[in-house]
Amino acid sequence: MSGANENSAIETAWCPGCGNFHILEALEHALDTLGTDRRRLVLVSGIGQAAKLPHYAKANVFNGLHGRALPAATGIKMANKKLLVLITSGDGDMYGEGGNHLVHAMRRNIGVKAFVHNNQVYGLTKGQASPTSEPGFVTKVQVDGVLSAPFNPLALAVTLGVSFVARSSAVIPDHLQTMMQEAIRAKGFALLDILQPCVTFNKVNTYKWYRDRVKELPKNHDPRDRDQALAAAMTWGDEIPVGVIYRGARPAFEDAHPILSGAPLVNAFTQTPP
Amino acid sequence: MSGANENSAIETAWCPGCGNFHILEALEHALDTLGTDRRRLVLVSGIGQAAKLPHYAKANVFNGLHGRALPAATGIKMANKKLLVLITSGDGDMYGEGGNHLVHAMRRNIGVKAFVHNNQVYGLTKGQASPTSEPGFVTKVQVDGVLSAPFNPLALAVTLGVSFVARSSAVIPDHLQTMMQEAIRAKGFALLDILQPCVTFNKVNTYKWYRDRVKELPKNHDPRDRDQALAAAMTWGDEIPVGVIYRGARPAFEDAHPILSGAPLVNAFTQTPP
Amino acid sequence: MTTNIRICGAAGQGVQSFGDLLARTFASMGLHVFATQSYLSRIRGGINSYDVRIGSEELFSSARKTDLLVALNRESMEQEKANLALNGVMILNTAESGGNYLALQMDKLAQAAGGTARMANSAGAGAVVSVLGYDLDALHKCLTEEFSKKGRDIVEQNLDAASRGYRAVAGHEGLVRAPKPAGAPSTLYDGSTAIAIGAATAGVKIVFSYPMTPSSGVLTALAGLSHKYGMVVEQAEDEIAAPNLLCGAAFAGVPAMTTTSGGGFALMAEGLSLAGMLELPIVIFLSMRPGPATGMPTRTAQGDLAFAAHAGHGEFPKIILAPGDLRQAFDLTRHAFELAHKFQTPVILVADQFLTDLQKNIPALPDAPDYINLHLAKKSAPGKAYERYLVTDNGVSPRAVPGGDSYVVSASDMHAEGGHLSEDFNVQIALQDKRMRKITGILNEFIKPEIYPEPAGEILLCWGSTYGPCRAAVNLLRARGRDVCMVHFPMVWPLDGAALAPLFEGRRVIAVEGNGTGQFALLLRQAGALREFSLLPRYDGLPFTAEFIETEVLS
Amino acid sequence: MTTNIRICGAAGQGVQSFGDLLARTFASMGLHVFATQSYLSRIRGGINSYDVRIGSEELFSSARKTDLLVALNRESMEQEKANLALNGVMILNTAESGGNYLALQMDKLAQAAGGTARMANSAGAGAVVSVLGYDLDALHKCLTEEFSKKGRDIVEQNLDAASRGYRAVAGHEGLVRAPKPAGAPSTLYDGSTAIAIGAATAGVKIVFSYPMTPSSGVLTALAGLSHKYGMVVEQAEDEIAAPNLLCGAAFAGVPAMTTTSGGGFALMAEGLSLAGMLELPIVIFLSMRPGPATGMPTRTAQGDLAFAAHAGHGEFPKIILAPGDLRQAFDLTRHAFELAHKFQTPVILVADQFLTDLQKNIPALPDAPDYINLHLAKKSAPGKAYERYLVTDNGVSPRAVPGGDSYVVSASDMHAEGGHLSEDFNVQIALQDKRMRKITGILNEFIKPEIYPEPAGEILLCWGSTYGPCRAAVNLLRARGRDVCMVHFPMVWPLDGAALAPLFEGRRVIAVEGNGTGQFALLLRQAGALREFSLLPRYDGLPFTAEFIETEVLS
Ligand SMILES: Cc1ncc(C[n+]2csc(CCOP(=O)(O)OP(=O)(O)O)c2C)c(N)n1
Ligand SMILES: Cc1ncc(C[n+]2csc(CCOP(=O)(O)OP(=O)(O)O)c2C)c(N)n1
Ligand code: SF4
Ligand code: SF4
Ligand SMILES: [Mg+2]
Ligand SMILES: [Mg+2]
Repeated sequence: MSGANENSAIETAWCPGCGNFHILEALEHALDTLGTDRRRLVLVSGIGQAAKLPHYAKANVFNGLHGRALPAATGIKMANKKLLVLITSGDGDMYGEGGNHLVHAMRRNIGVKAFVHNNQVYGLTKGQASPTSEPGFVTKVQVDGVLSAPFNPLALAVTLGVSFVARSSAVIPDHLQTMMQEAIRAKGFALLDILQPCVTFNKVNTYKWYRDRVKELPKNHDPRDRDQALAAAMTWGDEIPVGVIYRGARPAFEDAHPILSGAPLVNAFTQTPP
Repeated sequence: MSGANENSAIETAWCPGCGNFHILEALEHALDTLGTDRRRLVLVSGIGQAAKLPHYAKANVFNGLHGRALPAATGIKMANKKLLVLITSGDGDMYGEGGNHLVHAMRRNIGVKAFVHNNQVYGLTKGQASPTSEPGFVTKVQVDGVLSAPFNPLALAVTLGVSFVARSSAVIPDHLQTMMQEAIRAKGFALLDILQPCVTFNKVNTYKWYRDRVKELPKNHDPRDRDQALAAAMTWGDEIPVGVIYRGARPAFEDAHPILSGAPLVNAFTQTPP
Repeated sequence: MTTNIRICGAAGQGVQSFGDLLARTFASMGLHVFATQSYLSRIRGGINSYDVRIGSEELFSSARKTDLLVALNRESMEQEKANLALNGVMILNTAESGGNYLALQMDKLAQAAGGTARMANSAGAGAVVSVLGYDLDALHKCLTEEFSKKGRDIVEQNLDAASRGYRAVAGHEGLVRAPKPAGAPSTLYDGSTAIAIGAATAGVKIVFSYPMTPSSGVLTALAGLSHKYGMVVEQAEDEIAAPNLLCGAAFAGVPAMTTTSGGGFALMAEGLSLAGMLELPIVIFLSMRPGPATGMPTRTAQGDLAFAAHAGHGEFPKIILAPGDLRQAFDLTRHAFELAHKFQTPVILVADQFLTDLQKNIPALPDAPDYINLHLAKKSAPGKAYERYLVTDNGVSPRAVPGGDSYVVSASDMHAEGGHLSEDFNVQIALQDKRMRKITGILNEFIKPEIYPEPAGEILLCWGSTYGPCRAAVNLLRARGRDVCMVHFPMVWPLDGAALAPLFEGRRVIAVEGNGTGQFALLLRQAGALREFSLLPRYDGLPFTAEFIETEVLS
Repeated sequence: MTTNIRICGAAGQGVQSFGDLLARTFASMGLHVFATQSYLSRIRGGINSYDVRIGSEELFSSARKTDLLVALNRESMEQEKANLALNGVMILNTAESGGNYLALQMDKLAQAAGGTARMANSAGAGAVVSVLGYDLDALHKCLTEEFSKKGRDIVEQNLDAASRGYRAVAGHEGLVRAPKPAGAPSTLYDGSTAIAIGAATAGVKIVFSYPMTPSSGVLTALAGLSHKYGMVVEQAEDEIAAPNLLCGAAFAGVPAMTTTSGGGFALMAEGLSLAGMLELPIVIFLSMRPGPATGMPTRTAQGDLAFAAHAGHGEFPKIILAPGDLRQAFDLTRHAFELAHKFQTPVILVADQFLTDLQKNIPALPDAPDYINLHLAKKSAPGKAYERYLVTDNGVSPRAVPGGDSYVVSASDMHAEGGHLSEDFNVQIALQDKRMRKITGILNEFIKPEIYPEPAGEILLCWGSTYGPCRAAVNLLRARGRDVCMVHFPMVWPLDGAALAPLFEGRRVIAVEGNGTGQFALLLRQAGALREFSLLPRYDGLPFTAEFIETEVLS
């Protein structure tokens, strides 16, 4: 493998016990199971603990700015739609700083897979609330606890008719791997919200907390039914449904677009990049 | 009225026949009906045709940057919660450039009233698509028509449990006035999406188009019922429901916040500003 | 000789299409055309105007005074008549004759021709060519071309309306002295189109912009060309997204650009720094208008240069090009992509409302695709791992794109040569030095300023769009015996102070700038190229004219 | 005399709380303390370190070498032992004795005291004071204070752990020479806290920030003080929101601030321009780290000054303050609010990781509320309409806030004196001139640079946080007979070139800057204050030290 960069040689900088390890492992298994050509895989992220993941996998890496994984991924996919463009980034990154991009990437339904490590906290910056933190969550900045309602990315995705909307968790790695595979197989935009324990800064949503609550969607859940999907997306409490919540019927941006639906744009310059 | 600035003397810069005139009129009526003390009213906007409205009303005016009406309004409300802080701005402003602020202002449920002139187009910049443009809408930039799904602000608001969520239109001015009054009376964040004909750049969603479609919500619609609300928010087609879609139960940010719930912050400096 | 025709009226009255029609007509006649617009930030009402200046030699500036004023409503006539030249003539769109103007009921004439009020422009244009002493042929030809797609009837009605306008001012033929056709090129461009063609032929395949006056002309022109050149032109959700999307596209091997104005550019500063760090070739087109904040959306300015030069946190190489005329707009747009790819760093192409809206007839721009060199790496040496950020002498590392043999790794955090995160202090120094070494290479390719007509004791120092007005002003001043020349910079960043200093040594420098502080002169001083200068500023939102500069220099 | 103690270990091992404890202990003894941190952008693992330098006189710089190294793991000892001073001593947290270090099983000692492994720091600190030849009293007092809220048991266990640590190194008392207590103030601050107290006492009531290292310390400190001072400390959804929210708060009459670092600041550039246009007093705290892009999140730099000085499109007055030490951090934070309100324009307060994390004992900062003057307008003259943007000689207009007698109208578009939209060219000139006239007033209040100890033939030119290291370096260099002084600028923008030029005339200037280009020196040159300078840069992410500067100057 001439000139290849063995990323997996890089030492991980996560805390022992962090949920991110399970996500990384599930991703590697999912990619291996699918037989993904790693040369055609681009892992995109912003900044955060989750966002370090691309450095630990075997893949091309675009590790951009905090909150801006989505536009970067969109640019990559537009430029070369033959690439598998997969985002692995944090809840702060994707739902906070990057919130507007999320809305509009989902409106486009561009064929990018977004795996959001939702630990309900800002890990890298040492424990402030994230957009999905539980109301009442106390931190050094939220000294009186979080007052705002948690953001519901899945419900938003359903209202926008996104191709693939699912939830899983680092505490159920096999399920997570399956969801990843499904997300990668789906056309169009895929949002996979991954509940992830942060053992250092989130003492509320622990492994146990998630394990006690995650529950697979019933067999008869119809991901093509928007109302059922919305109901599932809005369920959060003693039970948190995991699985494929919604499958929208809209075409992927790259298939619907009159220019993009032709040859990959990059072909105009190079048929076989080095 | 010493030192007052008679804003209404300013000449309007809208096209004859523009839906904005009806919105301005409805607003004036609503404020008069409520007996609003105009000295305590701040009209906030971003940039766009809609965003010029504050200059034509009798009020304090904060006409800020494109897309940034919400943070400015939030700052004003935080500083002096005794003020009635009311945003009148465009769909591009509030749902496009300002999308992230909308999500997070609604998460806070801060007591700001957002009246969005939704003409489904960028007026001031001469007719590009907005986040709510119909799929297929052709413009000089969207030469092949809009491919993205329209953003649904009302559904998002419902998923976030916002205090007041409603839709009306410039084509039904009386209804609009009532909705404005209700929005102003409600505590917490109010989102009022106002369907507005743009006679110059939107030849699809015309007066007639809206008139043919808007339909008051049934008497038995329960705005306290989240599922009903979501269903109403997601209805768009031959019939477009107007009325109070949702009334969330969350407290206003300024009431829930331990410091803000005390005296207005501005009182620390001046009891009676000049 | 030159003649200036000004069309004025309310927004929505068709000032722009009227002016366009005249500009095309005159160009097709072989007259030299220089057409500029002045409009308000509103869709209807107010007073807009459109100047079509024609001459027997190439023109470089608009004129202050109007030889022929065509007012579409009385209000605009009242405002504009103060600018009428001695012997100037006014045409007013009205039924009431009896003032010091020619009354012309344009919409009535159009209706009489069987057409709609929309054809009023054709009638008005007919009157204009008559008063200027031209015949109807060229106008008729232009109208035929313009409306041929709409069918024979529409064409005929327009031709008839033009003829009726022509006849309506019978007796006043040639009332306004006008230049003779002079073999000027018939191809008329505006700045926006020149830039769009430059980008499209250079190989840009992704355009991602949020609309913002006065940059939207380029965006619209690119959208119009998207099928011809196979470009994806997508509207951004906001300006923050734009440079990040461009970085993604460039990472994957496709030239991409965005278009914006000051406020939008401000939102791109972080992404600009990202392109510097990831060493990605992206091009930002910045069309300036007066700031701060929303400022004057439809006016012109050169007030964002200092910001652009220093925009983005941290230190990284960046190139700023600022074309002076339409051909340069085309050339430098292409060059922007060339330099961005050669040095793997962001390029900002700076223009303003004046240049993007400016219309001139120039020799046809080559519009066949002629892609720039992407400078992609050849296959990496066998056995040697590919390193995206290999430290090299000139600071430029071999750039591969994903999808090939090698993994491509890019990180916005400090990284080692392979692209992966590093927090090693020596790596930081090595990589920072590597990036900054590119500046030497860039300076080697610095585009020399144009000295016009020849070195002189006094220098009108200018950059970007003021080229034309300054050049014309130099002619005016030299005609008065002044020992003055123009020094115009089409490339304004980075600057090599030592190399440029001799240009100014012992000379009096007047910085002609569309801002209040002399931003470019200050950059030169910062670089050590210049010490003293006097400032000839303009920041009311209007473009410089040769006469304005002449007056200020002489005063 | 001075002694440098360095604690090192992996992130998550408690390096910071260990260092904190020592710093407080030494301060309470009346020793002069200068404590700095060096950490990685990760939560666990890697190698972090914490230097506590103590002296019998006030300290201004950290030391390169370590007299006493306490390593919490072997890996960090291996890395750090190269920095051990001659006669330096190492303590390693291990069971295995037998190297050239003192073995100390800190967690075992803590457990023996009946406590948890978390009390290991107390045991370690006990050993440290013993090796330095101090007694246990001060440490015991500090531990008692720290843990009193957690109950008697916890206090006792900590005291016991400390005693056990003390005894564990019996026989090595005083092995490392250490200064005698010297009556230094017992109040220890870090830069973040000094800034937070400055802001809170000045009257800031709204803090709106998105977390970003190394600015989050100030945010966290302000959150901790929010109840005491009645402040709303709210996390922003992004940095773009921040200046806009601040403008809203200021418009409504409440002092507000945000905290950020380079990347976040870049996202604020448009909002900064808004504050300039609306003439609103907002304060942005910018804590620098190395860029471009994400750069080195936990390291220090002075690389964003040129960007900050020119940030925002268009031209508007802006003030940049850059404190040099902890007291100045407090004072200039207050001053930032004063100037912002006096001149109704944005102020950027610039520091960096070095200064915000720096701990020193200084006389207690006055922490009672002492609100700055908001300079609000008195009632407007009867009968005369209030105009928010009245054109005045000094450019400052009477500022009223909504809720009173007058409507307050502010628009980001070009506006007339009343605040409403205007597209009149003369109004544009008048209002732009009015805004820019404020710069004269600001320059009248320019804070004179500090010359230390007295003018000399050679100048170490510095600004902001390099104050301490430069000052100490000057002492080292003068001790070697060098005719050198420090010129330190706590206010760096705007600059009056003519007024400052005499400072440098005929002197050799060495610009000591935490960036690679000499950004401040270039600003001075741009202003016309300075021509030639040589650059002593540092951009590896580490702070300057006196010794580093000394070596570079002499080399
Ligand atoms: C523009 C900008 N703002 C702020 C930061 C600082 N920052 C880095 S990561 C982060 C949040 C991380 O939270 P999340 O995305 O949830 O990732 P996690 O660490 O929890 O995996 C922040 C605020 C930054 N790097 N850039
Ligand atoms: C940062 C920034 N980007 C872009 C613009 C240009 N701009 C002004 S208004 C506008 C869109 C207006 O659309 P909308 O908000 O729907 O208002 P409308 O004119 O339709 O009422 C745009 C893109 C701007 N002023 N600032
Ligand atoms: S801080 Fe939390 S998210 Fe980050 S590595 Fe540690 S456990 Fe994981
Ligand atoms: S362009 Fe449209 S929205 Fe704007 S004033 Fe005209 S009709 Fe109204
Ligand atoms: Mg997180
Ligand atoms: Mg609109």
